Parts: sequence; structure tokens; C-alpha cells
Amino acid sequence: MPGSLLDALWLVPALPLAGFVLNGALALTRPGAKRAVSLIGVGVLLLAFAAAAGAVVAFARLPGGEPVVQRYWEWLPVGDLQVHFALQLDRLSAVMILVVTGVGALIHLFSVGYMHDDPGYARYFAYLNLFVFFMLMLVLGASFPVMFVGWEGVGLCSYLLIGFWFNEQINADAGKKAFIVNRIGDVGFLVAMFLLFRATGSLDFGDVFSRAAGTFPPGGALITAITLFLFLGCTGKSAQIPLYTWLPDAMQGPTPVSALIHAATMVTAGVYLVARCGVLFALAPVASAVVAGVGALTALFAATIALKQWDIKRVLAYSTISQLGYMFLGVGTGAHAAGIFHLATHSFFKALLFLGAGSVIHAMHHAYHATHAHDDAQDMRNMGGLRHQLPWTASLMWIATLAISGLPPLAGFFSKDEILSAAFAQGAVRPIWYAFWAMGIAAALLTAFYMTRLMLYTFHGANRTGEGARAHLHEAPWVMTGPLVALGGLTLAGGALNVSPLFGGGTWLHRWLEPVTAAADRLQPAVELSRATEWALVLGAVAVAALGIVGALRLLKPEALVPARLAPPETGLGRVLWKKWYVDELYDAVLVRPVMWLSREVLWKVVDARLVDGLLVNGSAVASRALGWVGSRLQTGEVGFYVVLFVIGVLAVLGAAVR
Amino acid sequence: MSGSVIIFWAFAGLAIGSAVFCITRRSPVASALWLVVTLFSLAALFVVLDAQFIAVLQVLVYAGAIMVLFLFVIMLLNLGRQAATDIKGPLGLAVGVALAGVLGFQLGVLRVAGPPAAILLPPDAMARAAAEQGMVGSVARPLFDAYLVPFEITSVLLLAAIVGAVVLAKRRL
Amino acid sequence: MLLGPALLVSAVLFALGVAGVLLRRNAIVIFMCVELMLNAVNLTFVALAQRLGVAGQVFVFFVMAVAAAEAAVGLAIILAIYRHRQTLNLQNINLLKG
Amino acid sequence: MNLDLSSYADLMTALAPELVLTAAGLGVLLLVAWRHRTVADLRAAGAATLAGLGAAAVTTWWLWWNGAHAVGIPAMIAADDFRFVSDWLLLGTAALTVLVSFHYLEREHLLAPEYYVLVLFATLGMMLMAGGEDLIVVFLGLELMSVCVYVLAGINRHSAPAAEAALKYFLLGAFASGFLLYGIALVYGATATTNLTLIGVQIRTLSLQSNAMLLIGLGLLLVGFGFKVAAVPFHMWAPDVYDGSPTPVTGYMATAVKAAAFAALFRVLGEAFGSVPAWQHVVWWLAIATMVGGNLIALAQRTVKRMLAYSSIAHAGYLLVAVATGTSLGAAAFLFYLVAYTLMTLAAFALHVLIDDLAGLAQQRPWLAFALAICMLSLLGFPVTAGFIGKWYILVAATAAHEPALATVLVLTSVVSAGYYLPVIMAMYMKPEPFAQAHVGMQLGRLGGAVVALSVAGLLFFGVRPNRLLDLARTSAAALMPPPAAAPGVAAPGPTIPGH
Amino acid sequence: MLTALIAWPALAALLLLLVPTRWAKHVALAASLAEFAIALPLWWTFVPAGGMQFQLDVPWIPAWGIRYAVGVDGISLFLVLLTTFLVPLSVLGSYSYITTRERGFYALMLLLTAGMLGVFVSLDLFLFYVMWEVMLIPMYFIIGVWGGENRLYAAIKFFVYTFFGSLLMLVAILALVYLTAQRTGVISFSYAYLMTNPGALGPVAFWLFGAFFLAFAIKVPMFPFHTWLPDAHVEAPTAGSVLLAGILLKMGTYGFLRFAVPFFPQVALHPAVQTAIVVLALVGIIYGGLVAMVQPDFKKLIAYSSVAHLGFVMLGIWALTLQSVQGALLVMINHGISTGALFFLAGMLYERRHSRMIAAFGGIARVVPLLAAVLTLVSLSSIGLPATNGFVGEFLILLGAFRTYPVAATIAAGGVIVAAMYLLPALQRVIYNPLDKPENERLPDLTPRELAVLLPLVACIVWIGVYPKPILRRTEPAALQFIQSVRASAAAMTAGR
Repeated sequence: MPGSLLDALWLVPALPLAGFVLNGALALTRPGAKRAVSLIGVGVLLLAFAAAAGAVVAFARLPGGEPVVQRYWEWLPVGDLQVHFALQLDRLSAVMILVVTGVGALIHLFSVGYMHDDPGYARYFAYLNLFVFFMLMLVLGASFPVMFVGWEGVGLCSYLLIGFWFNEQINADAGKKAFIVNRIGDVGFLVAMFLLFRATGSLDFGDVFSRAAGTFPPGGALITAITLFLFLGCTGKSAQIPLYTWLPDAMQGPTPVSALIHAATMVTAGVYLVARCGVLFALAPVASAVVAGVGALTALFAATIALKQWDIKRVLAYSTISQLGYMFLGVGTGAHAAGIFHLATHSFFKALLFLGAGSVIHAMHHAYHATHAHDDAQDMRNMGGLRHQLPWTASLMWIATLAISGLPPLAGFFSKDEILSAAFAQGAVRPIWYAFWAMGIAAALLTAFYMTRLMLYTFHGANRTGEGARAHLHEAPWVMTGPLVALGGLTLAGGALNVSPLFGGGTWLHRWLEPVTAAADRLQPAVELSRATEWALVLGAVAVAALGIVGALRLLKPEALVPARLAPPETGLGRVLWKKWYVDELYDAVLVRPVMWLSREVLWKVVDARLVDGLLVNGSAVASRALGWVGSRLQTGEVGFYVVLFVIGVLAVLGAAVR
Repeated sequence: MSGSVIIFWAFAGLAIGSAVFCITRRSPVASALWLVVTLFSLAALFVVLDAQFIAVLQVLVYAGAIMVLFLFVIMLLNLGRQAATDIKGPLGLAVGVALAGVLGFQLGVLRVAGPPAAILLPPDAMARAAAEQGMVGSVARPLFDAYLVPFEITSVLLLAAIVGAVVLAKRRL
Repeated sequence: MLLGPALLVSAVLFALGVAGVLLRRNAIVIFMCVELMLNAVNLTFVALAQRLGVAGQVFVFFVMAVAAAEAAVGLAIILAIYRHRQTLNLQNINLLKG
Repeated sequence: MNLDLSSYADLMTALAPELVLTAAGLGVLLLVAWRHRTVADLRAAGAATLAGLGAAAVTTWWLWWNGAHAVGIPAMIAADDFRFVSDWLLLGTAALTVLVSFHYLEREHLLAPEYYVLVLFATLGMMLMAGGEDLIVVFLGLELMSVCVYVLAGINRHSAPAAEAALKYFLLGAFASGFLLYGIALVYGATATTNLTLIGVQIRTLSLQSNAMLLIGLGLLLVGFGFKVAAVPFHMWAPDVYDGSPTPVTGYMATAVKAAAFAALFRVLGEAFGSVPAWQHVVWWLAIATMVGGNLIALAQRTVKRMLAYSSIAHAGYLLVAVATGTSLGAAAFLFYLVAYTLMTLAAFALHVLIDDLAGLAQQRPWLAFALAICMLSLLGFPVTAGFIGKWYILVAATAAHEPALATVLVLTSVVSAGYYLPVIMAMYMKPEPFAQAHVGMQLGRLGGAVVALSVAGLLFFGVRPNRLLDLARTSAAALMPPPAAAPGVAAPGPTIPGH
Repeated sequence: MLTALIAWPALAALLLLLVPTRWAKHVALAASLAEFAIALPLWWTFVPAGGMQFQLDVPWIPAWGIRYAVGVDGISLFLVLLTTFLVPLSVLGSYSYITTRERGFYALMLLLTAGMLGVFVSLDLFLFYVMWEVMLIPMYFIIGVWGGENRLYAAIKFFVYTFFGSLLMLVAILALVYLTAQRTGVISFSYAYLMTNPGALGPVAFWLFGAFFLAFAIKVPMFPFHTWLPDAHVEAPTAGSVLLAGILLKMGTYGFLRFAVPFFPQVALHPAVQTAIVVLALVGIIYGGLVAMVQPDFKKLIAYSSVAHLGFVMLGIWALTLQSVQGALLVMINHGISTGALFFLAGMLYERRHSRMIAAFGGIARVVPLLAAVLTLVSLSSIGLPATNGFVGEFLILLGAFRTYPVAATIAAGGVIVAAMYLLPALQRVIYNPLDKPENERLPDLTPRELAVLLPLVACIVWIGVYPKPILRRTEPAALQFIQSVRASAAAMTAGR
């Protein structure tokens, strides 16, 4: 019965929530029960995936592809504001829940192995389950507020998971940074909601989108403001300029977390939001240009930083930022399907990359642990030649590298190509898009380069781990490699989702998303390119990717590397890149420190303590006391003086009485 | 200018002059004696103002009884010698004179701001009353009639004062 | 017809009494100055009595009684303080202040 | 009961309480003349005094119950509810003072039973002040009271401070009497009468509102009364005298003397000068100065006794607000406040008799601390105490009389007063004892305890059920002053602030 | 029923003085639970659209038109429930904290309860004022006797600050009553009477409103009248802080909702006044947050956070939209729950370490996971994480306020960031970071008693966050009526001018 499966939609988020509750209880009461924890943690995800799949299948059978909204209870019924706790399944969220539960399940599985020896095992799974719950709320929410529950919730879980090993200050700091930066974006989301409510009187997706065209004149200031505020939210959640800085720091969390949250799911929320609100963005060309422009710029900017990072996960982090930039370029251009497509493929190969990196780190960590060395298990300068010890990992990661670089016929090729083509095509209408396209191409070159660099330094050349440790390096157990293999498969085949007509494909995903994107597409019709141009673009892109890979292979010398503790400091541009363009330092100097200084030295110590409390409050008390003291000094005890005052009083009274 | 006016101003001058001496003499005894002069002058003024009985009382009670009591205490406490600190210093002096001067100025308005004309009796009303009822009778009659209650209060007042003075002054407590 | 001048004289005498209280430090002299003030008031009463009726003179009688009572009690107090302090200089009688 | 005061019989009836009290005073005087050597004599005198006060109170009640009021030509003494209520208050205060004095006199070895005689005569003087319908009676009553209180202040002849207090009080009091007397003379000069009602009639018929002689006289009267009620700047004697006097006397001075002076002030201003606006202006400023000065200087005090002295000055300021309104509402507020003020001040001074160091008192003597805390809260004007209702009443009067500035200053200075009342509570409850068993020796005595318990109970009772007392205050005040400008149903002019 | 609510704790307080000291806390707990049991039926018997309910109105001082009049509507209902809910928890939370003079402490707690409830149910201005002051004394003693090192200063500051505002309010109450009486000829302090007989007060209204404003703004507390709060909060014992934050602060906002705004709508809606109050609310939100951020003392941090939270409430009230007023009511409840829980936790930490300094802790999540979990949850509620109570209230306020004051609401939304900026670092420094202090290594985790204190609060946090409808439904008519009456009478007065 398709209907009943759809009715069970609530199970999709409820299962991970149940997992959280159970695992959370276990974490607080019996942290040692790892078997039960694994069973619950992974089990609920698999069940959720099954429920999601069932719901999607049931949904697919429905005619027309209209969204299915399930209302559970009135959440915020206040006057004309009627927010239900409601879930909405449409074709966009269908894709998302499958990705989230599917990739999520794999990552859960991987974590069973990766986190096996951690004392916080139960807590970890509790958080992970909670994260999946919130992510599902985000994508299934039928209104902005419900989506916002997930939106902030994933930020929370990100915070908890990044700071998972909270006894290291750096981890706790990173978690806090993630939350606060996300919050800045969230305020944008909030304000956008306020504006929408003020303008349309509702916050349900259905109402808002159907009223949007009638309410907002295209290109008007109001809709531009709304979309820009929404996009501010996206920059926070999806780590775009200027709010991207939390993501690299987020690598302090356990590696599967990086894979799940900071590659596959949470960071794509912004892309999802823009796609979801395609109608609104279509009405605001300026905002769309900002989205695309920021996306392109971020893609390029992050790629430059990735060039010089040594921490394997940081390279991947900047790579993620860069790839998210592509997605925004896509959705900003109006190519929503392309953006979502890249979102999906990216989640495959980036999860693969992260889990692969996790596998490497796992191995390195074990090796160092066994030898009681204190070297950095994530620094590529300490690796090298690992393909011998970790053959599966190496080969799977190579697949992902090629995919992210955009080589055919891997998943990344199709999705990235579509975005770039769409951007180029848009250039015909609005020339600025040519610049975006150029930045995208440049970023693609850099992507290929730094990914190859990562692979070279990690898996090729001589091993720099150290004599003792080398013997302990070995491939991870099946629970970890298994998911890798699965993801590898998806990376290989994922492109099939949306093969363009150019290659004889049917653009399945595009058509699947049609009901969702139709309204936006009507407002902002895609520009058709000629076959020849398309071919030229495709070939150009492939050539650029190949150039990047070959360039890296030719220019980089893994043999010349020395372990991290022996490495000389960077100089020149390399140092600037290594220092991430000093953006963190800039923020610190321009925002963080002044605010702290202002709060502490001015607001608290001067305004609060001195001015309000000291001068006004205690000041009046002191003044009263001082006046009283003066008065009591007048009380000299001498009658002579009293008489003087008395007579003065008499004169005053007479003066006043007679006047 | 009639004779009574001349007498009035003469004794007024004497009263004010001796009052000035009273407050400026360093010796308490001298002050007391100058005060007696003032009181006598006032008695004379009372006569001019048709209050002969009061003038007699003034001499008997004030100059005769109260001032003697003062002098007695002064002598008892051996305060006859003048003390240098008995009058305030220059600052106190200036302030005192200034304040009293202002007060005198303010009260000086009374010279012109007398009672409203509507309630004034003819100038010789008192003299005629005294002539009709006798010098004592004109005062004594209201005292025991309209002013009986205050009169009785004075008796209690004097009794209380005696009790108080005894309590404070008696040797053993 | 002498009312105005008499009121003026009594005002001046009253002010002189106040001046005496202001200027002197000896308790007993100050008390004498207070008596001077009372007498000044008496002059006012008598002067007013001439034009307003005999009541003014009756008041003088009461004032004298009051003055006598005050003198009795006041001098007793002065004796008492002298017993404690051996002085009547008010500058030195200031145990109580503040 | 209609009393024609021109007939001797009715005059005697009207004066019955005073006569009873005089008789009592003479009786006690005779008693102490014969027996004044032992503690038992002292107690006997005290008991006799109480009996006399009680008899006078009953007589007053009898007059009140029969609705005595004067008819016919104005006389020396008033016969109205304001007088009777004031008399009760004064007699009650005297009785409470006597009760407190029993223990105190024995403890301080003051074997002077004349003390009680003086209390009786002083009370008589006060009653004459409150009931005097003639300036001369008011003046003589004031002198009678003053003479007795001068002596009472110095009755502890072993104490140099007491002698100093007596001297200061006497010198300044006599000085102030001079001004008061001069004021009476001038008022007499301007109106040819000293009868309060007739003065009022004269002022209205002769339109003397701006007569210089009258105004100077009025000003000097205000000075004289201002001195007795310790209004700033005529207050300077009060702290020193309160400080130096024996504590029961201090309590008596702070309550009864002040009450009598205020009652007289009210009567004089209400009956005689109701139609002269000038005094409101003066009293307005006196009230402000007194509230501000009293409260501020109290902040700087280190001893409880002096603090209470300044606090009583501050309360005089509040009462002056009631005076300044110049309405019957103000008079009613005044009466009510006076009751509350008397209860709390007396209890506070009675407790002060015992307590030297307050720190940590609550631990050892919870009831004592509780009583004192209630007194302090009541003085502060805190709800559920009579002090609050009283303050509220005064505020009502001020508001109804369109005196927002006075009301505001009153409440602001009340806030300041928290700065010195609260530390007392703080010391008792929130500080440790200075040394172990610091407060063990304190015994209140049965009578003292009764006084305090009675006062505190009264404070709490009137704080919650003030209805009867309110009605009493209202009906008694009605005779004295015009109804408030803003009385319901009466059109009133817009808010005006004198002095601006 | 409401009278029983006021009378029972007062009675129980007296009763408590008779029982042996070692029974005091149990008796107090039983009494406060009984109180809660008395109050709880209101939840069901309350009719949302029924206006003022459970009224009792008897003469008290007829000469002045003073009556003993009580009743609840949607605005006060939940404050009453919150009060009766928090008091048993506070009593239970004080079991081990209060070790000296227990009888007195619990008696004062109960007395305080009576006063607080009295404030919320009074429908007579005199009664209101009396109750307003009455609850001052128990709190003064609670801070002054059982407080921290600097308790005397904090206690007197608390007292004098509040006293200052309330006395001016007293004058304003009197003036209001007399100005009304002058027109209508009836002296009455009855709330209903004064509401049904509004008059054109003219410029006087500004002064009267100013006095009310001062009294309530101090209690709220709004910047710059807030400096008593940190001191009082820090020095008060746990239960004192909880009730101070949970209930007493609400009296200020309640006063605005019940008295200041409805009495003087034309002033409240005067553009200059509106601007000033909205600006002060914003300053409270941002400034409170920023100052909280740099506090070394955990309780002080929470105290300043209250300034920020109540700033939201003020904004919500002044925005005068249904959403914002409903949100304000909700935040009043939420703040009581969340901040109350935070103070409980701070107190529990203090009991373990005898320090309130954030720097004294660090990394203790490993030692006391349960406490850390609760602390985290409560902190998240306090910073308004969706699906907790904190979000629901603030979201509604901002959403509603945005309709009236878009710019202000946007700035206030920035306060959400600030909230994260002060609470999360504090949380981090307390329960995360290296466990580098040896004395923290053996801290005991929550005891069952402590859990019993916290769990009801946690349950409320989640419940209100997910399903606030039962509350919203009950408050909606009252909120609507508030807005409509204010708007209508302001419009009428503007038209009449």
C-alpha cells in the first residue's frame, strides 16, 4: 500500500530520534554497552533508509509529483501564524532523504570500526543519530520554521560532534566556532522568515511559493532582501564566503563526522535551501547573481588554500568548500537540478574521500599509538607510500580523486560539467556569468591539482611514517572498508543519475525534479547552448582537469618531502596560502577581539561598573551619604552655631511669608 | 510734639542704648545691670502708653524679682569676672550683627504696617477705661473673667516650674 | 499715635535681643538676652493694648508669669550644668554633636 | 452634648480631662512629697500617674462619646473630635512612656518620683496645646509642656550629657518661645484678638491676607512651632537633646511633644489662617527641607539613638507634608500618621533602652529582633505596617491637594531612609554576634515587654485593618480644615506646584 | 481559590516556625507541593476566552475605595502556575544548600510565594502595591542572611533599587486614582474600574507612565536600571536566584502588560516613548549579552543573560502584535524555566566546588556526564535552539516584532548570535576543555534529589519547545484583548485630541 508507506513518513526522522534517545540513555548510564549501541545506532539508520526508500517509492507512484504534506500537530498557532509540525515529501526532499539516510547509514557503519576503541562510543552514536534526525527534519520540514528546527539542529550536532573530544581545548574551540558562525547565518535565515511572513502571511512552503509570484514584483527590493538573507543563512551552513572559516576547523571532529556532516549532508543544506526556494531566487536576479558569484569565488578561493595544506583532512575541507561553491554556482545560475546533482555526487565521492582519509588516519593513529609516537597522524608529510599498506583505500580514493577532478565517466564529471555549462550559457544573457564560469574552470584546475597532490603525498613516494610505526600500518577492518567500497561504487555510477542528452542520457534527475523546479524555471528559463558549444565546454573542462592532474604529477616531488617535524617553514605565497590568506587572523583582529575588548573593557568595566553602577547607583548613595555627613558636621554641638542657623531660618521664613 | 512723645523717645533711646550695652558688656554682671536699666525704661514707656499697672508689675516682677534671681545666680557661680571668650570672635560677630540687622530691618516694617484702621479704638480708649474701672481693675477684670483659663494655667505652670527647679537643684536625689 | 514708634522700638529691642543671643557665649547672658526679647514683645503688647483693648495688657501679665517660670527652671538648669562642667561657656558645652 | 463655654459649668465640663489631669498631678505631687525615698515609692508614683492618665482618658472618652461640641461665642478651649483624639494620643503616649520608665528609672537609679509629676504636667500642657482655641492658651500650654520637658531632659543629674541636653533645649526653647510670642503679639495686633476662630473671622472680614503685620506674625508663629516639631532648619537642638536625654524621655519628646506641637499647629493654621495662603508656601519649603535634611543626615549617624533622632526629624517632615496640604484630608492623614509614628517610635526607643549592640541579635533574641525589625519597617513605611498606611494617607492627602512635588520628595526621601533603617535589620539578622552570649543579659521587663508587644501588634493591626482608625481620623479632622480640593464630585483647579 | 493560594503559603510559613528544625525542609516541601496542587487545577478549569476568572472581590478599606480583589486571566495564569511550580523545586534544591537557620529560610520562601502570587492575582492597585512590596522583604532576608560574601551590599542594593521604583509608582497610582475620581466622582483602586474609566489625562499621563515605567523597568530589569540584578543574583542562595530570575523579574514585564501599558496607551504608543523603550530593549538584548560574555562568574553571566532575555520580552510587548505578545508571555515562562534551571545547576556546581568562577571548572563533562548533559540542554534552551522552549518564545517575539519594528527586530535577532557567544564559551569552559584541575576529578554526579529538581524543568523545556499550543491557546484571548484595548483606546485618544 503506497499510502501507508507515505503515512509512515514520520518514521524516517523518528527512527534516528529514537536511536538518539536510546543511545543517549546508554551513554549516560552504561557507556560500555558497545554492542547494543552499534546495533541501535546503525540499525535505526538502516531502518530509516528503508522507510525513506519505501516512502519515496510510494511517492513516486503517485501521479503528478505533487508534494505530500503530513501534518502532525499544531506547533505555533498564533493568530494568523499557523505553523504545523508537518513533514513534506516532494521530489527534492525525496532525493535528499535518500542521500542522507543512505550515505548516513554507510558512515554509521564505518564509524562502528573507526570509533570502536573510543570511550565515548555511545555518546558518539547518540550524536550521530541526533544529527541524522535533524538533517531529516531539515529536508522534510514542510515550512520554514520546521526546516529551521533541522537547520539549527544540525548546527548543534555539528557543534557536539566537532567538540566530541572535548577535553582538548582546540576541539572544543572548533565546535564553538562552528556553532557561532552558523548562528550568524541562522540570523539571516530568521530575518528572511520574518520578511516572508510579513509579506506573504505564511511560512508554509506551499503557501509562500504559490503566493510569491503574486506578492513580489520580480527584481524588487523586498524579494532581493529576502533571498539575500536566506543566502546569508546558506553561507553559514554551507561554508561560503564570508562564513566559511568554521569548516576547516571542524576537522577537529572524528573523521566519519567530517564525512557525514561536513561533506555529505549538513553543508549541503544551503544548496538545498536555495533549490527549495528556487522560485524566490528566480524572482531576484541580483540575489541569484550574488549566489552564483559567491559560489564561484568560494570555489576558487578555497581551492587556492587547499593547495598548500598539509593536514589531509584540511585539504578535503577546503575542497568541500570549493565544491559547495560549485553547487551554489549551479543553483544561483538557476540550474537547480545541476546543483542538486552535484550535491548528490559530491556526497558520494567526498564521503568516500573523507572515509578514505579516515581509514588512513585510523591506520596512522594505530601505528603511532602502538609505537607511542606523538607525531601528527593527519599530516601528509608524515605519510607517503601508503598504497602498499592500504591498497583498498588508495585505489578507492583515486577513483574519488578522479571524480572530483571531473574526469569522465565518473560522477563528478557529469555534475560539474552541467554546472559549468549552465553558467556559461547564462553568460549569454548576463555577461558576468562568463567571469563566474572562468572562476569555475580555474577552480577545476586547482581541484585536480590539489587532489592529485593529496594522493601523491599520501599514497606515493617513500614512506615517512617512521621505522617503528611502519610495521603497524595496515588496512582497516571490513566495517570500514565495506562502506568505502559501496561509496566507490556510487562514485563510479552516480553520474548515471543525470546523464545529459549530449551523451545520450535522459537527464533523469532533472526530469524527476521537474515539479519542484518548474515554477522557478518558468521565471528564469534556461538558456540553450548549441551542441558544438557544449562539446567544446566539455572537452575544455576535461582538458583542464587532466592538465591539473598531469601538472601535479609532473611538478610535485613526493620524494623531496620530509616528515612534518623536520619540515622548514613556508615562505612567500605558499605561506599565505598555508595560512589560509590570513582570513582567520583578519576576523580575529577585526571582529572577535574588538567585540571582546568592547564588551570587557568598555561595556562591562566602564559603562556597567563605573558609569551605571558606580556613578549613578552607588554614586547617588555615596552622594547622599556625603551630604548627610556634611549635614552632621554642621551639627557642631555648639548652641551658638545652632542659633545662627535658627535665625537664618527665621529670616527665610519671614522673607517667604511676607514677600 | 507733645510731652508724652518727648518722654517716649527719651526712654526709648535709653532702653535701646542700655540694651546695646547689655549685649556688648563682657561682664555678666554689667550686662545684667544694663538689662535692668532697659527694663526700667520699658516700665516708663508702659506708663506713656497708658499701662500704669503693667509698668508697676514690670518693676516689681522683672526688675525686682527675676533680675535679682539672675544676679544671684551670677554671683553664686562667681561669674563676675569678665571672660575674654564670652563674646564671639570677629566672624561670629559679623554674622551675628548682619543677621540681627536683617531681622531688625524686616521687623522694622512694623513701624508703618500697623493694625488695620478698622479695628483701632480711639487713642484715649485705654486711658478712659483706666479712669472708669481703675488702673488695676481694668486689667484684673478680664483676667478673672475672659482669661480665667489661661490664668489658671499660669498657676500650674508656676507650680511645675517650682517642682522642676527643685528636682534639678535639690542636693540629694 | 505712638503705636508706630512703639512697635518700631520693640522691633529694635527684639532684634537687639536676638543679636545678643547670636553674639554671646555665656549661657546666662544668652538667657538674659532672651528675657530682653520677651520684654520687647511686652512693649508691643502694651503699645497695641492702647489701641486694641485691654487684652494686650493681660497678655503681658501672662508673659511675666512665663518669664518667671522659665527663669526658675532655666537658672536651675544653668546651675546643674555648672556643677558638671564648671563653665557656662557654650563653646565648651558640646559633648553632644554630630 | 452642647457646651456653652461662656457658662462656668459647661466650661468646666469641657475642661474635664484637663482638670482631672491637674488633680492627678497635684495628687501625685502630694504623694511624692511624702514618699520619695524608695523604689517602691517610685512604683507607687508611677502607678498613680497611670491611674491619672487613665482617668483623664476616660473623661475624654466620655466627652467624645457624648459628642461634646461648643456652641455660642468662641472660647478658650475647643470641644471637638480633633481635640479628643489628640488627647487620647497624648495620654496614651504618656502612659506608654510611664510604663517604659518604670524599669528605666530603677535601672538608672533615678529615685526622683517628681519625674511622674512632670510627665503629668507636661501632658496637661500638651492637651492644652492641642485643645487650645486661643493663642494664649496654646502658648501657655506650650510653655507648661516645655518647662516640664526641659527638666525631664536633665532629670538624670549624674549625667553630664543630660545636663547639656537640658541646657540646649532650654536655651533654644526659650529663644524660640520669644519668636512665638512675638508672633502672637503681631497676630493680635493685626486682628485685635487671639481667639483662633475670631482671627479667622477677622482675616476674612477685613481681608487681611496680605497685611504685613499679620504675615510677619504668622511667619514667627511658624518659626515657633517649627522649632517644637524640629523642622529643618530649626531642628538643630533635636539630635543633641534626644541623644543626651534619658531614653524614655527621648521617646516622649520625639512623640508626644511633637504630636502636641503639630496638633496645635494644625489647629492654628486650620482655624485661624485657613484663608491665608502664605503659610502653605512656607510649610511647603519647611517640609521639603525637613524631609531631605532629616533623612540625609540620619544616613551619617553611627549610633542608633542619634539615628532615631534624625529619623524623627524626617518624620516631622512627612507630617509637615500633611500640614502643607491644608485640607481636612491632610489633618486626617496627620492624625493617623501620628498614631502610627507614635507607636513605632516609642517601641523603637523602648527597645533601644535595652540594646547596645545590635549585631546578631536575631539569633539569641528572635522576638526582640522581630519587634525592632517591624518598627524599622514601619518607620520605613513598608506595607502591612501602620507606617505604610500612614505614609499612604499622607500621600493621598498630598495628591488630592495637587502637591505632586511634595509627594515625590516624600517618597524619594523615604528611599533614602531605607539606607539607615535597613542596616539595623541587617545588623540584627545578617551579622554575627560580636562575641558569644552578647545579648543574654537583656531583659525587657514585663511592662516594657508589654509596651513593645502592644506597639508592634498595633503597628501590624493598623497595617492590615486601618478602617476604624481611618474613620476616626477623618471625622475628627473634618472640624479643622476645609475639605480637599479634589474631593470627589468637586471641581478642582489644575495641578499647581507652589514655589514655581 | 486564589485566596487560598495566597493564604496557604503564608499560613504554612507560620506553621513552619512551630515544627522542629530538622523537619523544616520536609514540611516546606510538602507545603509547597500542596500549593502546587492547589494551583494546578487552574490549568484545566481556566476558560481561555473567559477573561478574568476565579475572581473574588470584597471590600477592604472602603473609605478609600480599596478592595481585596483577585483574579487571573491568560496573562497571569501561567505566571501563577510557574510560581507554584518553581517553589517546590526551589525548596527541594535548597535541601543541602541551606544548612543554617533552616526554619527561617523556608518560612521566608513560603512567605515570598504568597507575595509573588499576590502580585500576579491582584486586581486592586492598592493590593497590588502591598503585595509588590511584601515580597521584597523575604527576598531581602533570603539574600542577606543566606547569601554569599558580599550579601549585605547586594541585599540592600536590591531592596533600595526596587523600593525606589515602587514608591514612585505608589505616587503615580494615587495620582491616577485621584485624577479619575476627580472626573467620575468615585474613588476606587479597582483595576477594572480604572480600566473602564480611562480619561484624557493629558501631559500628566507621561509623568504617571514614567513612574510606572521606572518601577517596572527596574524589576525587569531594563538597561540602565539593571545593576542590582548581577549583585543580587550572585549573592543570593540558589533558591533565591531561581525565584529572583524565575518569578521576580517577570513582575516587571507583567506590570507593563497589566498596568503601565493599558492605563496609558497613548503614552505607551507615543512615538518618542516607543522609540525609547524599543531602543532600551535592544540595548538590553545586545548589551546584556555582550557583558555576559566577559563575566568570569557563572551566576553573573546568567544574571546578565536575563537582562538580554527580558529585553526580548519588552520588545515583544511593545511591538503589540499577537505573535510578539504571545511570544513575550511565552518567554516570560521560558525564562523562568530555563534560567531557573541554569541557576539550579550553578548552585549544584557551587555546592561541589564552592566556587562560582567559570575558571574553577573545566572538562568536567567526563566526571559528571549527567550534570553536563543537563547543563548543555538547558544552555541550549537558553540560547533559543529550535525545538526547545527558548526558540518558540523568541521566534514569536521576533516574528511579531518584525511586523512593527523591522529594523529593531533584525537587530534583536542579532541578539541570538550574542546569546550563543556568551553561553557556549561558558559552557565550554565549565564542562569541556582539559580536565586540568585535580580537585575537579572527583566531583560527584547528580544525586537523585538533584535530578528530581532538574527533570521537571528539562521536561518543560522540551515540552514547550515541541508542543506549546496548550499554553498559547490559553493565553491568546488575553493577549488579543490586551492588544486590542491598547490600540483602540490609543486611537480613541488620538482622535479625541
